[in-house]
Amino acid sequence: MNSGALISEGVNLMLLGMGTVFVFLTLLVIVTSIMSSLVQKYGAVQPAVLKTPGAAGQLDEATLLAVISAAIHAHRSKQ
Amino acid sequence: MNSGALISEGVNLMLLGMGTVFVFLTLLVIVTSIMSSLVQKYGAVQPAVLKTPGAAGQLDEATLLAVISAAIHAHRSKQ
Amino acid sequence: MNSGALISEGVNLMLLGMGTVFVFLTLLVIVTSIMSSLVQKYGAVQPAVLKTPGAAGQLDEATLLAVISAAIHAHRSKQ
Amino acid sequence: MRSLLQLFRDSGLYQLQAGQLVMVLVGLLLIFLAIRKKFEPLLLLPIGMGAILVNIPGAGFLAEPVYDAAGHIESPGGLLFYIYEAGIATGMFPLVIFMGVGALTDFGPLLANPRTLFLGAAAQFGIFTTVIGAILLSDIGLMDFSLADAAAIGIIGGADGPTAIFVSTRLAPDLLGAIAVAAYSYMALVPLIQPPIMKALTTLEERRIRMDQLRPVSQREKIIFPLSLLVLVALFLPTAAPLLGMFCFGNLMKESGVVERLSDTAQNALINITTIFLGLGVGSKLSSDAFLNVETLGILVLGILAFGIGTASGVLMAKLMNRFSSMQINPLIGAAGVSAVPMAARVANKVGLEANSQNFLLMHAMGPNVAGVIGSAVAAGVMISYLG
Amino acid sequence: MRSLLQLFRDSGLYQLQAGQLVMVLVGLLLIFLAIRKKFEPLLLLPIGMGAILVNIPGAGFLAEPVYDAAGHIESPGGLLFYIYEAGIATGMFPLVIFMGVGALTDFGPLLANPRTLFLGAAAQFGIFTTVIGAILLSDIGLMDFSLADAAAIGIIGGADGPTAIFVSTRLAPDLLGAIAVAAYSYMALVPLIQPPIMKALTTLEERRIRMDQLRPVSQREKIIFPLSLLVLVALFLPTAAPLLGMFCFGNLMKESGVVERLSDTAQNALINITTIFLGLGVGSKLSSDAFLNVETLGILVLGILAFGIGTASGVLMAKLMNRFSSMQINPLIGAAGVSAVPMAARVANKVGLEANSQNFLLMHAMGPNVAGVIGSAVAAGVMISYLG
Amino acid sequence: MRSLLQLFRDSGLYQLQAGQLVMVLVGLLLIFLAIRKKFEPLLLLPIGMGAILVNIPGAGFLAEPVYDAAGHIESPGGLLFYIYEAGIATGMFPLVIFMGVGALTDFGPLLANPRTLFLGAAAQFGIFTTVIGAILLSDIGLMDFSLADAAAIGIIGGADGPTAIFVSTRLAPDLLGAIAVAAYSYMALVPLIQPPIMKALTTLEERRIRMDQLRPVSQREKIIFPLSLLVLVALFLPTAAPLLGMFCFGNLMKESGVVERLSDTAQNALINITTIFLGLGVGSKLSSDAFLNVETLGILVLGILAFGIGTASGVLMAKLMNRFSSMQINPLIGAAGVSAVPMAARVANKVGLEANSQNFLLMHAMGPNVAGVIGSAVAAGVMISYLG
Ligand code: NA
Ligand code: NA
Ligand code: NA
Repeated sequence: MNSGALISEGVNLMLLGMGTVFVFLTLLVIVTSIMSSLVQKYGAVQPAVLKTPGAAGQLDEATLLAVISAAIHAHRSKQ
Repeated sequence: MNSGALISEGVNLMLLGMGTVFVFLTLLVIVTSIMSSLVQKYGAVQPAVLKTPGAAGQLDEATLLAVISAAIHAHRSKQ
Repeated sequence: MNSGALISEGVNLMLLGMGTVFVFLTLLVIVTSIMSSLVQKYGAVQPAVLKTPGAAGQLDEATLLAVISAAIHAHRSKQ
Repeated sequence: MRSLLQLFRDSGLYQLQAGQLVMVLVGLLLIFLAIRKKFEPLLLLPIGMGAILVNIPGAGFLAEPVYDAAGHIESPGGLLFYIYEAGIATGMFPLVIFMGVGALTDFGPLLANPRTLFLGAAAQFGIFTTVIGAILLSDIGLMDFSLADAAAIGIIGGADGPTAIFVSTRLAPDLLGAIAVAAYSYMALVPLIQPPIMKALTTLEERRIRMDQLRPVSQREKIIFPLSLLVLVALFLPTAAPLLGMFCFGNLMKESGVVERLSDTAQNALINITTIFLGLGVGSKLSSDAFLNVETLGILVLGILAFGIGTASGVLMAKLMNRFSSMQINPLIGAAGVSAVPMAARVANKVGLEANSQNFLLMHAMGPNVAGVIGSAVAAGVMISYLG
Repeated sequence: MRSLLQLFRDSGLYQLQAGQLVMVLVGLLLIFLAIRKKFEPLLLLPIGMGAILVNIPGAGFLAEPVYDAAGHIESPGGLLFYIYEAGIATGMFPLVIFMGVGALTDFGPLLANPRTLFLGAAAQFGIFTTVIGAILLSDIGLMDFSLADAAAIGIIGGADGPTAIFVSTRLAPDLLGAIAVAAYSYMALVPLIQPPIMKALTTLEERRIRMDQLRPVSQREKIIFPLSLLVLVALFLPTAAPLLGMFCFGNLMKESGVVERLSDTAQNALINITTIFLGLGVGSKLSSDAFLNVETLGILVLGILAFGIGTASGVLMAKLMNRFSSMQINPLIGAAGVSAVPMAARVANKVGLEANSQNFLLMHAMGPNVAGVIGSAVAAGVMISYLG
Repeated sequence: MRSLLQLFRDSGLYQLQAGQLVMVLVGLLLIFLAIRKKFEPLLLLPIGMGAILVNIPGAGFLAEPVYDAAGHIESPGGLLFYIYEAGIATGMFPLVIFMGVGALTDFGPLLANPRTLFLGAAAQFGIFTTVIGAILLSDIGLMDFSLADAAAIGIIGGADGPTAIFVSTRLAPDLLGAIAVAAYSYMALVPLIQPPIMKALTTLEERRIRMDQLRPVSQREKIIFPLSLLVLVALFLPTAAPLLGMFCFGNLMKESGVVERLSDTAQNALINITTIFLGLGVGSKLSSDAFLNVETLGILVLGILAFGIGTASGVLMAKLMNRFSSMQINPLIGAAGVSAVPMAARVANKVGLEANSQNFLLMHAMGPNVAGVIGSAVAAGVMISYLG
């Protein structure tokens, strides 16, 4: 392509690139801050969340099956 | 294939599979038991079996050549 | 090829091979000896050679660029 | 402008479909179970990550490489494409891992009490009943499994990851993802699945049975055993040779004591590297089309069935053997015959201690435990020979 | 006689061309810098060795294999051919190394002060100005760079080896050698390139700014962060998923704490093995035709420009942020936004100590430092999406 | 019924041929020698295992993969097929191992007394006389060796495993199995083969010769040496560059001291992983047709001849050098010139102590020992250049 076009392409790439970098990292700042505040707020209950392996396990097995069946249902209904 | 055939195939596979598993592991039980008893009986002579590296080595080199020549002869005569 | 030729080829290979091995290792003896004597002679100045990282670095960056430009110039002029 | 559009078209949001979103959530669930619940994290963490990566629209992790006429790469393939094709489709990774497992296995308890091999044999019953179950499910039209599919699903009952993955690559590659996830999830759930069955099938007296101290096993026996096993495989079940051959090789490296540096590498660097890539590669089979269908539910249900039946048949076999032998076996160790090394053996020990706080069954349970590994590899060999 | 001639014809002397001789010297120079000056020796030593080997006439390190009709190897290919084709052309090696880097990275400082991500973003400005620079150079006819070439050159400013190599394999394979050499050389020169710029753009008062102690970061935050980053990448920038996905995977293995053996292998055996072969493979691109041309000079000049601008924009961004926030940032840590982990952070700390011997900025600089890794991976994603 | 037949047809018994049975026994013998007699166990154990696996009828370890039209795997290949094709046919494994050997080698003793390089040169005489021997054997019609075969057989006299394997892959792939087995077996038998020859060719006085303490060698010499060697190879013998290049690279990583983590991995994880697969791959060449023929006997006989002549010429060279130099050399260290590192050096030391219990030759013998490695790599280069 002619040089003019090439340069404008370059400028294009720069605007697009720096724009994306800033938008993306800004998003990351927001998400991270929210995440951290949530963890710090509810982090205290963590011990409570921990269950006896047994109970925990049963729960998870249930969850596992439940989540996946739900997922499948949701998916099939979409089709 | 039609469902009936499929089921009978499955039963077939089950009989064959469990049969093989049991026959094979029974064989393994027998072989292992024999091996163990032999090792425990003749295990004592082990020290005696150990030779000075030199002697051992000469022996093995001989063995190595002997066995292989024998093998080759046996093999060639078969062809 | 007929056996005579094969044998002479073999002799050829032997002369060539042993010749190369000796010539090459002789060269290596010479190069190594020279290298060692040089290192032992100028090894003492080593500390002096070591510069402050900063200085050293600047020097190297310069060297790097210099050497490579020189190299390229030499190369292109050859073509 | 054009370029912004381009970027937006490349963006996940634009391309994302419900199925992929769901699979990303499934991947996150697996990672959650691996980290928080310690569900076989060595496998489920990489598998979950692979599931997420492969479902990122436009990331091209499964892209196939394009070559020009001269055979040079024009556009390179995706990471997971290379991992799957080179390591899993070829069967290399499961075999290398099996070698490492062999180098980590101690056959001592099995050699001290070879009869426990029968327990490892009985527990494979779960595999084959599950095959029938899978066939029936497709017979009543609920699902659609071929005989090969059914066999691959059954092997979940082997409670042995590499074996299940190896058989799946041979018999039912499309089900690989679901089968591997089921196998490892249920191996992690052994402490929940087995105890009720074990208790239901045994009396308190039986659970209290004491077993005599195991005899010490000489190193020479440990060296000769893998070789004997290998010869038997060579003579009678060559289709099981890849799995059991590598297993024996690994074990021989360990027991021979003359190649410590190789044995050590097989147990660490090599098995770890392979596990990372195996997990990612297995996860790459968790695409929405392959995983989000009713068959997956069937696999999950059949898998737990297989575990349960395997556990039961192991226990019942032990009780049967007690009928015909004076030397009593605590039936709890029969449950360890499903393998799931070493979790199942620990479970047997735990349940035993509940019945008698002085009765330590762990070492006794290790025998059927490793026997179960051999048993399911043999079953795998039969299936491959029958259907491969 | 014939044979002597044959041997002589095979000998290097007979075949050696000036270019190859020069490249052997360049290889020796890189090795010298690696050993004596500690210039990123982990990469420059293997790269230098690869450069020497590939330029030995008649050694055939890049020979392509010849296959017979049946597809069997008739004459095997060269070592570096296989390494390059299997590991670099496919992009495998940079991605595996990025996984290892992830397993070696601690996001704690970044999580304690997320705003430092903006510094990592600003520093990427060096990348894109360099792209313009490269285009101008070919515009005035001095050199001949396509837009893709320009982009690959710009990424040198990312100060991140694997990213630069990965982008080059995608956008400008022919420039890979020069770009990698420039990237690693300048990463080694960070202690020389950055301080003057940092001092020129800051007042003594600014360099003396004290930053408050970072808050402790919980393990749970460290576990959730890579997953959040991964989800964001999946949603908004899939073309960055290969790099950042593997990076997050490695970091998750480390922080999860449930797969120590995998994390340990990823940080040691695996990354070391890959580094050895990556270095050799990159060196194999240092053939005289590919390296001994004016473009290489351009790349070297543009590369240092990219580093400089990246440093400057990081510092200026920090000053800008101080305008709008009460919580002051020492602008020196902005320079760490170019990544070059951990060297750039050490430099910021060092320059800070010169201004105030009680002011330790190291931990504060680690935030923008790792942010820079993410930033340049994002920039790489944009370029691949725009030009790939 | 059909299925039972199927299983029986698949069974080893049904398919087993005498040749395969014999080879399984040969494999077991190699494993026995490796474990009980400590015959180079690092190689002979995996080789023996590979020999057993490849001779299991119906196990398909050498099966070639079948691809469908779209280029996807229809039926996967066998484990040993992939290992051999990817690692041995390409020459990758021997070269990677040679790099590791380089990282394990200390050139100090050689640098302290460079003249010992002549001993390493002389010992290669065994290689070339063996070539003549092989040719004569086929000349009298006893066997059928081409010139290339003869060369590959001769290299057994190099007493250097990776070199022998590398040359075989290039010149005589069909003989690879027998050559590798012979090379490693005789390296293990060095303590038996050498002493009688050494004593027969030396007087007690000569064996008692004391050599002066070696001078200390600076790290800088150790760093420059591999680079000098590499440059000489580049200039005069490029066909030896793959072997010696990787050897120098490994040694440079070790001596440079700036890449410990790479050097450590090259000496451990990487060389161990490669050794496991190299052994299996070499063993896969031990099929009955390839091994059970009179040529194998010839290779075994010629191999030991090569070792003997190499030992003798090393000793005689030392005596010759003593004629022309005041600085006396104990001729026993000449025997170490065949390499077989470090066994041959230990043997020289042992025989020396028998003659004079105060005369420690070990360090002096390490010089010719490593020189022998270089010598046989040079010889390999000549052969490949002459015949390749
Ligand atoms: Na099992
Ligand atoms: Na960066
Ligand atoms: Na040698």
